[in-house]
Amino acid sequence: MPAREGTYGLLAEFNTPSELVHATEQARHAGYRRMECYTPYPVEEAAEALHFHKTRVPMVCLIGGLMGVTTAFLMETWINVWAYPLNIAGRPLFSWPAFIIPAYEWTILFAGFSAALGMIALNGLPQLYHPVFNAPNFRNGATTDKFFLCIEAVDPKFSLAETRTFLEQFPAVSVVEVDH
Amino acid sequence: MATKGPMQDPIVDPMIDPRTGEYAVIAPGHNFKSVTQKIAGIVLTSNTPLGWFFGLIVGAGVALGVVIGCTWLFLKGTGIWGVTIPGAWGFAIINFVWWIGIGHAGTLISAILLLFKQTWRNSINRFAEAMTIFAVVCAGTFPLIHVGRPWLAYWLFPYPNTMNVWPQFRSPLAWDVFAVSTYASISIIFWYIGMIPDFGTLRDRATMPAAKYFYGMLSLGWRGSTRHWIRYESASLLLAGLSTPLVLSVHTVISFDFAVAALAGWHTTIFPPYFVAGAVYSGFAMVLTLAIPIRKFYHMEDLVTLRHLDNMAKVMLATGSIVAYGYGMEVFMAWFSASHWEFFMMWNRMFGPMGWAYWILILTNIAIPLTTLWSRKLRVNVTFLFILSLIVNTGMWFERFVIVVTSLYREYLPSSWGTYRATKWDYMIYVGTMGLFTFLFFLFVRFLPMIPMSEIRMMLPQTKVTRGGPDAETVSKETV
Amino acid sequence: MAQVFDRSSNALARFSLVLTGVIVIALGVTLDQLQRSPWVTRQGQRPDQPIPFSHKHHVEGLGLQCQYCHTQVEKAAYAGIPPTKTCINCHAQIWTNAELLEPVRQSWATGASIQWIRVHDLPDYVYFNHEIHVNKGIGCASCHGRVDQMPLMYQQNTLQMEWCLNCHRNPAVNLRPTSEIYNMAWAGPSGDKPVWCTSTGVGAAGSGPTAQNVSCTTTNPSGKGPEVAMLQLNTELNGPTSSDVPPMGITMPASYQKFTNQMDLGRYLTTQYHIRNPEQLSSCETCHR
Amino acid sequence: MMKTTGNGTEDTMAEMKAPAGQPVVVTQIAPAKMTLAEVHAKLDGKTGRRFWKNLDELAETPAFHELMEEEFPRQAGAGEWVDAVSRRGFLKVMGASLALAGLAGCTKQPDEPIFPYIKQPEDLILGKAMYFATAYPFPTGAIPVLIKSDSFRPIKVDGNPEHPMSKGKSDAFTQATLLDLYDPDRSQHVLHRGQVSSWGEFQQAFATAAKKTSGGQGIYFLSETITSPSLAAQWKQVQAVYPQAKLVQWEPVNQDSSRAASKAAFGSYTDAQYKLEEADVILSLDADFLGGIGHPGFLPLAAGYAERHRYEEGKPMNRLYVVETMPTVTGFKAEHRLGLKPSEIATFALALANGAAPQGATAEQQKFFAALSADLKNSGGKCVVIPGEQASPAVHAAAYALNSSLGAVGKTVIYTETVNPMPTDQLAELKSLVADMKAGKVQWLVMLGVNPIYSAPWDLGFRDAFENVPVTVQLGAHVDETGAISNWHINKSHYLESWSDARAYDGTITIIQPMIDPMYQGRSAHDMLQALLADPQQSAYDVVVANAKTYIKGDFATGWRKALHDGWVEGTAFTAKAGGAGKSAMASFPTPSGTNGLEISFRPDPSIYDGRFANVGWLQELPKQVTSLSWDNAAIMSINTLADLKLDESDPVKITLNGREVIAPAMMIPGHPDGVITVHLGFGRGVEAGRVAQGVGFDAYQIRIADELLFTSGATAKKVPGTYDLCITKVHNIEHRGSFAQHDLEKPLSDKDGVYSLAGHEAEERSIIRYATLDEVKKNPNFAHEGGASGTLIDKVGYSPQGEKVPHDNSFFPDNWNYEKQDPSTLKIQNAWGMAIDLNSCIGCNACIVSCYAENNIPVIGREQVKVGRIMQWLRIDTYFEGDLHAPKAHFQPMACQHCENAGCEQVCPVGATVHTPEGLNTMVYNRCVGTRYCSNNCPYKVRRFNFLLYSDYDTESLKFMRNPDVSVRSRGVMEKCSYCVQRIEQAKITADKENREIRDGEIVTACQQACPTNAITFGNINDKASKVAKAKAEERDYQVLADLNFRPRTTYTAGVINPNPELA
Repeated sequence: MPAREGTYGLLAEFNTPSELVHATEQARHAGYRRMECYTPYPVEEAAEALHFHKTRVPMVCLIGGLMGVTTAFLMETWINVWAYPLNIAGRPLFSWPAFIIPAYEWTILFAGFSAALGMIALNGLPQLYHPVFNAPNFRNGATTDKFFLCIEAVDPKFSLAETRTFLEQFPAVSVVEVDH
Repeated sequence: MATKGPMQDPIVDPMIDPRTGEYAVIAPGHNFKSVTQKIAGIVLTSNTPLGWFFGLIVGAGVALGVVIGCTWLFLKGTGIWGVTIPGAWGFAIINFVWWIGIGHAGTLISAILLLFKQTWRNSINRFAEAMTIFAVVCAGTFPLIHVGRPWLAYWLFPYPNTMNVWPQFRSPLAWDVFAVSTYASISIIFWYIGMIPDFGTLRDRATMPAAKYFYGMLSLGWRGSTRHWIRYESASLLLAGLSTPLVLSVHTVISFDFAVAALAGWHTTIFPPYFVAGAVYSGFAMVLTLAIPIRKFYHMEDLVTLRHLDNMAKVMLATGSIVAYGYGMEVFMAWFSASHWEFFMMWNRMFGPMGWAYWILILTNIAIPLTTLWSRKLRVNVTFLFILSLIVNTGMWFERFVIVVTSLYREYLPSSWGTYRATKWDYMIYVGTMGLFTFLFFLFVRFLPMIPMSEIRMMLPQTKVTRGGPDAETVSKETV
Repeated sequence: MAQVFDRSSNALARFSLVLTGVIVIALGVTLDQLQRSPWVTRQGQRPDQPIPFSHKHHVEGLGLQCQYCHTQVEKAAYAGIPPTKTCINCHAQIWTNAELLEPVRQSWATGASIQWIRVHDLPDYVYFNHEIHVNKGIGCASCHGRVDQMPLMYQQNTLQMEWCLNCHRNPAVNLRPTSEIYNMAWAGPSGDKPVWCTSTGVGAAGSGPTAQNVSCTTTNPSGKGPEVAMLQLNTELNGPTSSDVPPMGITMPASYQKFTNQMDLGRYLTTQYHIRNPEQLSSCETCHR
Repeated sequence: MMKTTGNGTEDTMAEMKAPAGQPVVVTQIAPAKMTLAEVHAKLDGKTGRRFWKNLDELAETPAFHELMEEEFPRQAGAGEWVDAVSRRGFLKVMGASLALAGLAGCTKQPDEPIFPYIKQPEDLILGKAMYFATAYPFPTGAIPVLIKSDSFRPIKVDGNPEHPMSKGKSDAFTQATLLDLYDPDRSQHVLHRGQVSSWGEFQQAFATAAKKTSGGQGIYFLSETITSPSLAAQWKQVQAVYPQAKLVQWEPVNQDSSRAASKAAFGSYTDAQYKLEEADVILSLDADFLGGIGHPGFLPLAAGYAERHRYEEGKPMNRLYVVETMPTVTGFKAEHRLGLKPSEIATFALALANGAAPQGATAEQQKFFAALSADLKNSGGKCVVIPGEQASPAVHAAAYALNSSLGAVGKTVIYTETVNPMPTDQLAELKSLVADMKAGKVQWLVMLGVNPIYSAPWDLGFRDAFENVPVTVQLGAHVDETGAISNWHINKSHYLESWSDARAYDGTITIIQPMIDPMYQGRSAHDMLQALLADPQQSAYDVVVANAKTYIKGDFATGWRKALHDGWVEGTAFTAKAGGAGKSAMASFPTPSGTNGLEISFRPDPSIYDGRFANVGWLQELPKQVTSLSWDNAAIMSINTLADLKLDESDPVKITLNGREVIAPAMMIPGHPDGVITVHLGFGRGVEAGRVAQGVGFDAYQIRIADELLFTSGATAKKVPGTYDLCITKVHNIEHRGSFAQHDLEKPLSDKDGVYSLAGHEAEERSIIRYATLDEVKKNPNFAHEGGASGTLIDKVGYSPQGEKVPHDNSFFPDNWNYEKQDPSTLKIQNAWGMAIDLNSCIGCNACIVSCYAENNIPVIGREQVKVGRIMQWLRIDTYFEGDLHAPKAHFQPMACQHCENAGCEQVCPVGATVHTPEGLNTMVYNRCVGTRYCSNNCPYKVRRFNFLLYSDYDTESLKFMRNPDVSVRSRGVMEKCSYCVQRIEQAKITADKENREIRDGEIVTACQQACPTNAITFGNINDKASKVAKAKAEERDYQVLADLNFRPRTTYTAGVINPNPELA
């Protein structure tokens, strides 16, 4: 990833979730799109304010699960019927009732991994370095008790001065410029 | 919170929510900062309590039993145990089933209760999950070492090989491999995913550079972005949804180890539900066994409250009753089936040379808990619950003992009846896994956040979002 | 409160994730290949033998028959290594002073065995039976390779279970007329070099050895009288096989069938030699007891 | 802690010298012990070399061994603690760490060298077994055998099928002589005063000394019973040169009773031969003629008995009565068995001969007596009375008289000259030898294969007399109790290493030829005698050939070759002596007087005989007939006696007799008469006897006196503190009496006193054992599948007790596995292997088990392992006691893998290590097994065996020679089980395939089938309707054990039919 220079965005700190949600809604109203909230726990109202509703995690999970059941069942069938057909206790080669159980387990295994890894991937993690960490107050509060709104510089409407003014109209604890 | 207070004068107890009459799931007066400090402090303190070192060393010392026992086992063979023909399975399988069963409570708390939106689970789910993982580690040891040639145990996995031979998928043991490995993997993933935001908190609160890097890497750069949170919540819910059928299937598959066999006393359709109920029963007993001393030791009575203990005791009462029904059904079916095999098996289980084990089982698993747990006073009596949890754990171990041993040692051909006597190696390895469990658990409470901070924060009244202005936040969110 | 990690750590973290994945896959592939590699199977390795015996010289050069030395290949479960006596038969007269042959003379004089290193070494739990393979139409070269072109003996094939199963599941691929067992250069029938076979009637009623069941020839029997090949015969390379001991009491049957590819011939011989079916041949007890 | 530290050997010697009359503890279960503290004390203050020297010395003391065994219980024998720190142990540690590193799966095989022959022997095809005839000389007559030889190593001993006497059958002892040959503890050198010497030196010393005597004065030979005509001839030659030399024969278990009785009755020593195939009624007077070759003529007697006991419609069945003390397999095969004290047996026999009811008999005995007399008389001479060799002479005399008066002589009994060419009264001779020794007349005592220090009656004082003899020589297979204190010890060659000849039961001379070069240059009795003759260098071969010229008729070269090939010499069988014997001889033997106190009956052990097989692990481990004891002997008594003595099973009991004591573990056996204790001889051996024999059981010889070799009275028995965990391979009957049986819902009053065997009761409840009486089977030939007959409480346990096929529509997979596939080219239906076992013919003699040991490389695992239930035998004989344990019936059932078509074991194996072959074998693939043991759990027959520890001996060189090269030696952690001798099946298939033919019926013979003296086991292709096994399975009486589980076993059992006397019903 090419290192970018300059301003990443403006970071406003709030004390309560309500203030954050309010600010976000207003920013959205004002036409800002490229922005993000940072909270110490999931604040659904913030997501609503950002108009972020759909995630693709369930779809990834479903695909994973289907892959799991198919892989396991086909593997079992192939092994028992074609790879090395053996007479086991007089049972049929294609003993599908018995094959269900490993297939069931692998459905869950694959789906679970897909959900977890899919979430991480969709979130773009791991991302150990992130511009918002450059804000002196971010790490102190974002994972503990403070609520942040960041309007990013890539937003077409973004202008350092105007946006700062816009943010300062809310009772923000601080508004900080964050560099890349 | 002293245990005396609520018993004598529940009305004035500040922990009791006056609206519901129930104990609160979180003590009043906490805010985001205080819960974070309290929980993260345990991990990030440079002042490790001496008791922790003591516990860790005791755990490690006892865990040495596994090391010594397994070394000797690998050198000599399974013959150092008490297993024989006809009793070809003994402690190893009993312990395996017991540990796996214990693990079930963790998943149940974190997954099923999440689906049922039981928010009281939030303060206990992390260490219940940890308990699951460590129990699965202990359990997973046994099938591995219990085979005659452990160095070939990888043959149970389907991998391409020059022999062109594969596992045999009609065997419940092959199913076990899939079930237990899936269970372990999903539990670890679920556990880790749950900890990512907390790792972020720890990273940000740590002062030692090493801790910063350590938790920083584990957090994957978590920054609490709302879009992340939404995906995260979605994944958590999905994992919970997947874990629920998984946890039910795992003990069902374990019960197939017995139910699929042709042995009277094993070959029964009631095993799957009754195994799952038993697993949850013993699992909650183990959570109590762990939670009671830990909340005391780390002064977390206001996060793990009597409400939690009471609820867990209720779950035990419910699952214990299911188990009791299972025992009753076994006896009934032995008579109703009119099968000589079943009849003899049941008779022998009760009155044969190993009848003592059956009666211990009935006493510890049914008689004591199911009579006492009806009383709310006893349910919130911490000392009593602790002792009871130990009794139930013993009882559930005996349940597996009765199933494995008393069905095997006198079965179809009277000429090959035998007996089962465990050896010192059996005991050493069994006790050793308890040490291993303790050891891992002590590591866990010291280095990982044992209560999920982000989820606790969600239970605080401050989370209420009021639209249209910042002033309305004094209205508290409902606290269940 | 500043960044914990450097800017580069993002790339590093992702790279290490990818690397871990690659390593896991690579490890799997390596292990999979390792178990099939000559390091494990010893394919192509020429162990240090007490005498650098050359099959090439003795077979290709001198034209010795396989069975001159390996006398019991058709009769016993083990192929067998010739006794010192066999060497001395000739080397009492020729190369009597060769330094290379000192171990032979030593053995003959002292009565101590020549200690060869086993080249084709199956695990002890594999009960391979040599005689049945030779008697049922598996040629030497099918398993041992072109021994006649090996100056020093080595193992041609993996001798692993999957290799055994390949043939046991589909024996027709490797079956040849018993007359061609010792023919190192046998390449199977083709359009250019067809093979004619006929049932001799000996084994039809379920009696009489496999070796006399079928009579095959590489020259067109309609042209001239067929040359019937017998089991212990000709070592002349690439040439048509001929019989110096015609089978006793076998009348020449009339109808010959022409084969121009190996699979047809294999299927014909499978029936004629009463080769057991793949289900039986790949059943565990065939090789493991 | 009974005694403090001390040197055990010295103590014992001192005690033996103590005056009689004072009770002396001779044998204890727990002798001197040492404590760890004492070890520390002994080593205290010693450092460096002195420490190690002291440790070495200490390590030699028996007390230290005791301690080590206590502290590390499995030090002795094959067990888990063996050599943990030895080289082998170290290698195992290394191996295990490699395994842990996960390398074991892809480690490379080490380079394997090939050692070709210099000159390959003619006829030898490596890997093809060769067979040679020879014979196993046993005191009661030689057993003709056929040896399977792999590259000239004997690997299996079986009966010689061409021999007219044995017809290819064999027994447990003969089978086990193979392990005896390869016994690593065999003596390997000639020893002179404990130093390694040579045969030449001995020969010279002996010959020189002999020449100095006047006509051999002072030279005494003490030999085991001689059955070799050549040895007898050789002795004649010795006597010609040295007329004063003496030969004494002595066996601790001998035939003196029949010798004395026959001398009195016939005027000369006489052997009896019985033709049981002619007899309708058989009476055994304490004769265990179905137990093993301890009874002369076991093989033909068992075959004859079984032939007439086999039920076929229209064929009259025989009826067996047995009067005996110790319950034996013969007793339990009998339709009617009467348990009597040894003293009462003589009274009973004499009464029977005299036709008058015995004095003081109980009503039950009277009834038995009356019915038996009537039955014998009514048989019209088609009856026989067989006296036991361990019964008193009076019993023999009575039997002679009875056989004559019943008209059996000539029909079912013939009297012949003795198998022993020089029959003697062995006890009398031994007494005179001891007298001569005490008197100093004996200069050279040359003992040929005997161990009198161990086995001579203690009251003779043999040991003291031994000290009086200037030169003692022992020819022995082990440096045993006698060899250790003899001046010379000559290592004896095994019969499989030496030339000789011997007479079988019927008198046929059988040539003994060596199968292998003597492994330790051992010598035989022929060499010993030859040392005195003019040509001492003449080999045993020359001796035998020279003597063979006297009995091989016609051209000698041809006759000799034929004799060697066939294994026997035609026309050498005995002919009958004329006439029988009257009652007069009966008078010459006093009836044993009424007894006071307990009687003690001394018996050769059913597994190790008189102690000669004590170091043969197969036999030590073999569960003994009836008792299922392994690695132990016991004071065996009845349930009442046990109660009278206030004992529990496994309690140590002190038996006091004539001032001497032994401490023995008590054991109850159903059907044992009250007031008598049976003890088995041959146990309680010291370290000299070898690694297997050492310390097993108690030594009953210690209380056996010369005048009462067979039984004695006046003993007292008392419980002593402690407990002794008897090693028994099945449930203890005493612990598993019928408390459950009392609660049987369908027969509520059948077991009022709780004295039924629970196991036996359940065996019938579960239709495991099915049988009927002759009357019942006539009424309902299908009794095994329809309820009603005795012992067939079917239709009770489950849903398809007959094992019928599940109806097509009721099955989940009806057309799944077809075992009747047709070969498309030949239209021949495939093979399907199956086995049928005739429970009527099975006599529980254990021959099959030992045969299986040898064929399938089954390891011996030692007492501790057997005791906890890990015995490795693939085949076992299940014994069930039916009814009141005071006088029960018993049923024997050989049980091995049933090769179920719907095998539970296969279904649960996670790695597919046990699978079904197309021909219906349940195959165990050892190299695939990871050892989950699930298969064993799911096997209702519990026939799977697991290598819990490393049981197979990979280290002992001599045992490697013995192994069957066609069967894998199983390592630890691997399941194993009966394979239907798949190596033999595959061999037969390859042979047949090579010849392009089908396998013939009877071409495949399993090892158990081959050994079975009664042809109880049939094996073959069940798809071939003409095969014997298919016919056996087609019988109505054929049934599956546990049929209702629908496992569809390929082994089925033919339900027994008994022929009880209606008067005794």
